[in-house]
Amino acid sequence: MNDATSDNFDGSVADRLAAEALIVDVDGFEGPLDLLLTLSRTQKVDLRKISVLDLARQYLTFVEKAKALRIELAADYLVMAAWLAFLKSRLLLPPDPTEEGPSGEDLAAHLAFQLERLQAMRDVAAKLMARDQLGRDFFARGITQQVEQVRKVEYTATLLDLMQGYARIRTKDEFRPFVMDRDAVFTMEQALERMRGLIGFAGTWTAISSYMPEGWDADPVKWRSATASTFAASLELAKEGKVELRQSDTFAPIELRRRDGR
Amino acid sequence: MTDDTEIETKVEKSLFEAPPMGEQERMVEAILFATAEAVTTKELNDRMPHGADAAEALVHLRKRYEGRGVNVVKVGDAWAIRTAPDLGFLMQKETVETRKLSRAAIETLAIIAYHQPVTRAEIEEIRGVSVSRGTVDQLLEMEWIRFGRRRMTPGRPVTFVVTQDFLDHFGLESARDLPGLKELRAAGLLENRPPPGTMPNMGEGDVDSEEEIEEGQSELFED
Amino acid sequence: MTDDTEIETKVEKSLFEAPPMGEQERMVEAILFATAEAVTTKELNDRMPHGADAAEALVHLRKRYEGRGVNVVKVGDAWAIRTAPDLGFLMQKETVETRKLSRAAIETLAIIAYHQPVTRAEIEEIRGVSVSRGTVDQLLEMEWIRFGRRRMTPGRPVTFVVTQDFLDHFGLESARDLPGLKELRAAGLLENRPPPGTMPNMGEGDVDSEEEIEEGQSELFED
Repeated sequence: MNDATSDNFDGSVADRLAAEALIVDVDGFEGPLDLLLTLSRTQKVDLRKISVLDLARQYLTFVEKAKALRIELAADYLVMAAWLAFLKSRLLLPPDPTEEGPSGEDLAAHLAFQLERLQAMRDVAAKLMARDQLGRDFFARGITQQVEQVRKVEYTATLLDLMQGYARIRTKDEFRPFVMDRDAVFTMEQALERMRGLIGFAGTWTAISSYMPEGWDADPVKWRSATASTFAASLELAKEGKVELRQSDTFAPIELRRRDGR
Repeated sequence: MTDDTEIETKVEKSLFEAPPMGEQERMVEAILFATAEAVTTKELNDRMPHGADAAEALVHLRKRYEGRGVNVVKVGDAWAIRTAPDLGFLMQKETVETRKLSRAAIETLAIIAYHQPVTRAEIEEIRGVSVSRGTVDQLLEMEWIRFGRRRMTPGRPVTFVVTQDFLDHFGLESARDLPGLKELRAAGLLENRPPPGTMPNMGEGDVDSEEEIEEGQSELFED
Repeated sequence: MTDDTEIETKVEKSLFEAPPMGEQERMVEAILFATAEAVTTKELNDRMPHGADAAEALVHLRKRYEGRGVNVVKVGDAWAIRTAPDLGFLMQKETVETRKLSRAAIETLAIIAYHQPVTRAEIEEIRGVSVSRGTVDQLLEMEWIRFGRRRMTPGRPVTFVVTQDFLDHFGLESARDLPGLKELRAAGLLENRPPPGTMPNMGEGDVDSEEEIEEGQSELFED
């Protein structure tokens, strides 16, 4: 890097040379901030004391040069150039009290902060990489031993299981699967069977209640079951196309008739 | 790295003075630790500074690891650090899975317990289905049953009896303590219905099995 | 089933007689020697007999290996045995050619380590360029960074933090031990300072993120 003092306002020859050297290597920069950081080094001062105004000038000179040399700069370099031109004008012109927004000094201070922070990150990154590293300076165990997963199945049975098992075998002839006792249930199968036998005579509309089994009306539980299954059986028969159903009104008796010839 | 010169001077110096034995021990320790396979004495010497004596360092190191969680052991003509044999259990993570014994296994086990010593053919007759080899193997493996004496009938079939482990597991002092059918019925484990006449053996069978248990027991205690 | 009582008595017994500390030290030694990865205290306790205190055993073990060829080192909340760094020159054979990290990757890694938890946008703000997907992917793949909690700001962006592997690789006990961390913090260079005036939301968002950093860091430092 060529010498460039911080007070060469018009951009000395050295400054220009430095800028040109940078341009040749423009692909080597990781964005405008990186370029600014490199440029700031030419000021040879602590980053905290950097002259942002000088830096802006250096950067703009750099961009001008690049344009003159017809080097295409990525958009973000140009955005930064525009912003720095703005910053430069803010820093040079006396502050306008009517103008809103941050002052030129605030913006410059933030830029200086960004540069300092980036530099700090680079320094610690270098420190980090200079540390002793695993697999390079210190080493892990060469012969490793994996923890074996041993899966053990333990079967259990209780005395009760055993006795029930034995009881089951010794009594299997008496054994019948558990079923609900169905004395009070008139199944749909029963209803269907009964109705199939009767519908042959149902030429005219008859209430389905007349198909209820005999002797089931005494017990209300039985009656309810018989009603449900008879109704379900009627629907089944209607689905099969054996009968027609009708009901004149809600809750009116449902009537049934044989469906002829079809 | 930049240490080249440093190493060089070290090497040169070491021609005259090998590192102290304590240092050599450290070196052998680090090499044995980090190398992926056992290392021969020659290889150790090659890797250590000139003038070092790996064999001697190994003697010290080996002593240092005596009785520790890992030991320096000789593997063929090479050396390695290995887990102490008594701590092998730390390298295993045992997961125990409890599973309910299958119905077939329980029934087979019950028949053996009530009728021991009993042959496979007899078990099949009582259960009314053939007994799979796997079921018997499983019970044998669990050490709940074992082979009893051979039956002195044609073919000399093997018999099965239950083991002490079985008794322990079910908290029984002897197989004799297993409740008989009558007690099962009284306990509500059997349907409280008189056995229908179709099962003429039932009453007898009860007696039979009692007898058999007697027999089995004595066998169980004999050996 | 019936073993419940047995297990209980076992557990109870071991509550009173954990293995002697010397034995516990051997166990920790064996476990740490067996693996290349760092092992957490919890995992050690899980693998050791009930009642054992890995943390105490580690104190003894660490002392025992001081100045030896291999050392007991702390990595986050885990422990590992590593060769002494001064003996690295013996290990050329063991050196694994590590993938060369690009400058972008190294910088990104450093930013994540020092600013964690940090969002991609914040990394880009610090570096002044967009972070390529490949860079982050590479670091994730190396398991040096992982996703942290989402930031509670609009868009709920993901954050990145460094991993235990990262600490292990660079021989750091905790992220607190990162070189120069204190100085950077004192200089205010780890603050998330918003560009002045640019975005009105920034201030708000910042308060949130400050909180999260605090939280995230304490998380990292505590365990």
